[in-house]
Amino acid sequence: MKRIALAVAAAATLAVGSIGTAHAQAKEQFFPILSYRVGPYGANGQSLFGGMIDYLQYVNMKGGVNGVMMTWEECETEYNNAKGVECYERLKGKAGANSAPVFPLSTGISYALIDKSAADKIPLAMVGYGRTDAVDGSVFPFAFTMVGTYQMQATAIVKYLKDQNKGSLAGKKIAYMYHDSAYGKEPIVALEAEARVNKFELVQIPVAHPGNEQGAQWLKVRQERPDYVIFWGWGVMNQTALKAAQKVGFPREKMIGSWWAGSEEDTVPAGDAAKGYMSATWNVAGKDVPLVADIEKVVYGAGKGNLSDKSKLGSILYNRGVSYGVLAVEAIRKAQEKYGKGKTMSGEQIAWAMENLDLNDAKLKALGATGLLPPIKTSCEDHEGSGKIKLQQWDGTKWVVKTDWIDGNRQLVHPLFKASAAQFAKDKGITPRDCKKAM
Amino acid sequence: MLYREAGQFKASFAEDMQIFPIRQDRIAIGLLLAFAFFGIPLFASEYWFSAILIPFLIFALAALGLNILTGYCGQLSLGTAAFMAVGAYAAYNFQLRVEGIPILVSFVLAGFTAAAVGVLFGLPSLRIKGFYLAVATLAAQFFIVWVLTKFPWLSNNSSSGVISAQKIQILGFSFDTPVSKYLLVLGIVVVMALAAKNLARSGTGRAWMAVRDMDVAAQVIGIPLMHTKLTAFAVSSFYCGVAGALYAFCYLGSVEPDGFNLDLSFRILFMVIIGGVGTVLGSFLGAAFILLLPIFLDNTLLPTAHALGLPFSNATVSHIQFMVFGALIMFFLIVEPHGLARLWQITKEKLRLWPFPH
Amino acid sequence: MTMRLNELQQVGDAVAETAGRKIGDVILSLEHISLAFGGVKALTDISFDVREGEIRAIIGPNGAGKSSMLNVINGVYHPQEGRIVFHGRERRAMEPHKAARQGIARTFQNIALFKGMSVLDNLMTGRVTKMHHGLFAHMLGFGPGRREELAHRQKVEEVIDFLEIQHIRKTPVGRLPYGLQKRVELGRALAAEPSLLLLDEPMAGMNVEEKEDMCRFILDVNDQMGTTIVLIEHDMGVVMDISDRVVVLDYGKKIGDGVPAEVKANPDVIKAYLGAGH
Amino acid sequence: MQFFFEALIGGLLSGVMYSLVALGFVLIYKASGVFNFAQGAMVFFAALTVVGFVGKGVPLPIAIVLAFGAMVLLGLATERFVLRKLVGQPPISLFMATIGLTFFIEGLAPMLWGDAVQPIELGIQDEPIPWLLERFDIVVSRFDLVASGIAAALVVVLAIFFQKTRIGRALRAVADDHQAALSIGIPLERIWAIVWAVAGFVALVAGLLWGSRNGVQFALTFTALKALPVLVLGGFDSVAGAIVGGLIIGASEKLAEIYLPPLMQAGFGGNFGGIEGWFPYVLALLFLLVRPEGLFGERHIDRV
Repeated sequence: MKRIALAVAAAATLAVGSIGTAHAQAKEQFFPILSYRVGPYGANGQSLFGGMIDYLQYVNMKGGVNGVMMTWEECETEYNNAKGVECYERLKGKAGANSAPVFPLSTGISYALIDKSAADKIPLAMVGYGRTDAVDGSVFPFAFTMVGTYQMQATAIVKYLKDQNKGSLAGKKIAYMYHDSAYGKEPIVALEAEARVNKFELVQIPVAHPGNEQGAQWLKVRQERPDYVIFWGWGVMNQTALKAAQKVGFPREKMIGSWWAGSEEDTVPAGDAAKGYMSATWNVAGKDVPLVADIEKVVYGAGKGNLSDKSKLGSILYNRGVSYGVLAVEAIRKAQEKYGKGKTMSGEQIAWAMENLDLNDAKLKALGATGLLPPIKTSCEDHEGSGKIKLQQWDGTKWVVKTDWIDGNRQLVHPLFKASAAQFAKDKGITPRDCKKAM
Repeated sequence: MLYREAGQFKASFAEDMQIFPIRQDRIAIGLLLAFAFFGIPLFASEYWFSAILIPFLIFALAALGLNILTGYCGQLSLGTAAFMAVGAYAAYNFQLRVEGIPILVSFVLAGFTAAAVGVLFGLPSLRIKGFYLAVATLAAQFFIVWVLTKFPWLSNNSSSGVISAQKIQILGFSFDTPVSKYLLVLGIVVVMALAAKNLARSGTGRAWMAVRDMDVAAQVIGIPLMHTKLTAFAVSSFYCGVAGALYAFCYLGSVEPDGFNLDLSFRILFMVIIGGVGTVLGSFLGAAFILLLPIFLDNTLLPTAHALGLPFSNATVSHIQFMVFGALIMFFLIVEPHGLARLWQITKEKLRLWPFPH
Repeated sequence: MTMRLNELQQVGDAVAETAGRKIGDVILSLEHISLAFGGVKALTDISFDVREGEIRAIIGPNGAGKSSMLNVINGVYHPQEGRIVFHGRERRAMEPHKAARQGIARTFQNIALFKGMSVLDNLMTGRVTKMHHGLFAHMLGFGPGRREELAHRQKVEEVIDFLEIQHIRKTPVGRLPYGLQKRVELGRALAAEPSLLLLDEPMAGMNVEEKEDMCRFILDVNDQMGTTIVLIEHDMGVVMDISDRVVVLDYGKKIGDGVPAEVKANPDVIKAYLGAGH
Repeated sequence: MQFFFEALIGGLLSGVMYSLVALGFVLIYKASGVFNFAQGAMVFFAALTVVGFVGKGVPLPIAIVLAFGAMVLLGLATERFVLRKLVGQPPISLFMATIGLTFFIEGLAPMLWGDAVQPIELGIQDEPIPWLLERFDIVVSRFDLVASGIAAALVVVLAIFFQKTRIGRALRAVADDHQAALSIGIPLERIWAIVWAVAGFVALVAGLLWGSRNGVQFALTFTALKALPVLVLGGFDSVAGAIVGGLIIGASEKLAEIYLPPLMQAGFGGNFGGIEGWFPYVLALLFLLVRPEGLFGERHIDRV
């Protein structure tokens, strides 16, 4: 038995030793994919990464980006920060200098990778999560909080509620129920500011991780009797909340979730309790998005699909995964336009492209991605590039889009980012870039 | 024939009581240290430093901390990660709030802060034992993480509750490359491991082990239970606290309270069980094993499965990882409760006799 | 360092000089001790004393309360009533480790060695009441903490020599046969250089040869070191041979006290033993 | 006041759900002295197996029977390959072994049945009972009531099983003294196998109820963490303790979550919600200091 142990140890050393060698070859763009497919959030990961990888496969089957093929390798993080860092370091070694953007897909891992990715000059794409003050590109040249931040999302939801109430929320009571972590805490500043401006009362109700028991929180809702509940849940917390809302008889129509609390994974397990529940999103569900339909035809038609459970195709999170793929590939395409078509791009070149991305409606339409992403135009000052959401409602069987794009409150939110980024720069001794000189 | 203690006669008790009584061991340790300090930096890649060596040393330190409490003193704790969190946040706040405080002093103070908290949560150990105590340490795990989440002052009012560790500078030299961070961590860990080894073979260590093996008898021969258990809690938490500070400053760079969750506590417990309960060496072996096993499985299972044409996905690999971890824990508890360290010792004993087995 | 060793040597010599069978004054007296566990009475109104330098035996049938008596003496159990006077100081409730510091050492009926540690470490643990350096001195691995350790090693080696267990010094006690474990346990108690030694059935489960060895050690300890011994033993022959005075307990009550001959002739004692099937 | 009662009732009812999980721990502890940390993972495994079979087109009742079979197999395997080999080891080793078992099951279950979050429909709506709502403005969920009913029935069945059947009496004998039980000819191994099967059944019931409440998913394993303070409070070896402990924990944590944060806010400022995560543990800890053996547990005196 001792021999076995020694043999295992020796083999482990060999196996570990073999990695860390440069992998990128000509005409290939390597995606380090930090995925989570097991553990408490594994179900969400299956759809998200399925969508992202299917899109990369789709691009390859269509001839790549000007002939450059997308390659990728997954590393399971289990949504754990330390494992995320190990995965990043491991895959970074394989990517060499030619890494496609890294999507850390967890706020915790994002934070842990901010410094590292900047040092490695690998763009960090935190799309719909992550360190929100990275919107300020002068301090965070390699971190991209793209499409939307939690603060913008929260203010957009407030705007929607305001519109529902003929333009005034004065005297209303809004409960903010949130996962008690960085994810749930970020929007508080923005919501508090909105409450002051719009004169509504904000009641904060934190839910301790993992959130599989919310009796007390919903009793509190019953006690406070708010007009609306803005809901920032994740994983099991979402289904539990829907069931608990039903239990205390809170109307689901007045409960609005964040974009991480609005997928089939959240509503289906809650059964009837989910009917009428609203949530924010930046991508629609369904296979009627031309691109998704085409992926099903091309990729799954050839038996190269990534999903083990094909019924997830066209789900909210699957389509969101596709939108990640679109963002990354379009950044690579943009970089090639500037630095040479048909070449493998470096992390730095892709970072430039991500900072100068311009995906307008026409472009999205050409890609067949209408509805998958809001129009995005990024710059050095604004890595977010959009900050728009749509609201959708669960009709008992599927998500139905209820609104057009709603803008977040940029005037309110972006100065907060600026201040926070400046503080970060001061703490870390970073001299911010001059965005006027950055192209 | 090389590993032979024959002919090494001990002329005094002092010689018999050295930290490594066998000459070959002393040489081996010396060589290993020299290699770690001078050899590894010459050829290891960044991946090795950032993803393997630094976390290995930090986890080994935390495992050592837990081993002092659980392995030496027999008090099972499931709250290791929380004490690491105390260390991480304490070091951050000392750096932030005390003007010009040297980083190493911050680390030491972080250790003391963790020790104080450890003693507080160790108080119940005076009345309760075994898994009752284990459940009690879960109180520490959940309560401490909650406090760190709820008092914004502790994370300098950061809106997300995440703290970003300050830069490390010692005597004007910046530790910002992986190699330099590795050397810093290595230095601290070596010093603390030697101190732990010294403790283990001194009166303090004997008192811990006496309490572990039979607490009533220990008391009867004059070992004060309260003092001994609380010392174990303090020293253990000190080690975990420093490990937590290093975890934040030299490994992840930024941490949030949720990162120090029960899973991390379990991981460290597994390192102790697999490495060897009640040995300093075991903490290192266990940390290496727990850290390398998933990487090893990642790198071997998928290619093997593909070669055999099995429908393996990454998820399957992770599921298998869970199962292998679980199975190994049970395996070690059944077959070799003293873990890898004991296997190593058996190997050494065999080596002493080699090539004449009898 | 050398000086310290010399000092120790001198102490040892002094002990040897005062040795010799000389029974002194009362050093321990127990007065009206009663002990109960949640309504069940273990000891009822027991009084007796122990004189310096004597071997005092406690006998009685199973369940008579003998071990409880020892546990009361060294503070493991706290009697509800009665007083204990040791070396002129009265106490009622005391933590066992403080009793140890006053010079009371003991062995247990079911061996209570530290199984995970070597013989040497078990004996070194016995020195705990005599060692004064703390955590920080221990951490260093050199300096005063280490010097203290060496001095005490010297003392422990004397005990090892005395008990003739040199060959098993580094063996983990869990691997030793029963008889040797008993001997090591005696060694651990001796290492504390106690003024009062409590032995709970030191010869239980031993064969004749081992018993003889153990008797010899007990007598030597008493004789050469002048240690006062309180002893529980089932083997009547041994008890009558080696003890100076005997206390007899039955159902938690004292039924006899005196020199062996007296006790043997005590009708209550005879009844208790015959009744218990002996 | 009406609100206080509502909170209290809500707390007591969710406490019943904790008791259900705690019951599994107690059974195994009583009969074998093993503190089975894997009970939460067993809940997960049981529920996932049910939905797994349902997903393959098996009708729910049959799926439940099949899942019960799987739980028995799992229990037997655990007993045969793990616990039997650890007989005589210190209890803490056995405890750590069950932590290993937890990880094993957490890998095995999704590997067999997939990671997806899935609903179980038992056909009981988790909605307020209209009559109570209209009459007293008190929200009491129908589902919670049914769940408590099931839990109560389960306890009664277990009590009868323990008191009246031959196997039950043998079980109690084993719990009292392993050696003695062996010496009068009770086959320990068979008894343990039965206990694991019964604990598996309890896990299955808990899994069905929790699963239909929150969806069947990995987070079901966390139910174990809710059950631990219940055990500490009630005593590891008392069925009654598991029930009463569950009720106390359930009610007190809800009341604490509602009434404590405003007080703390007044004291320190800031937002102090989310104390539910640790409150049961701290409560249990404080309780331990006063009564280390739990409410109904047996007191052990150290013998020297």
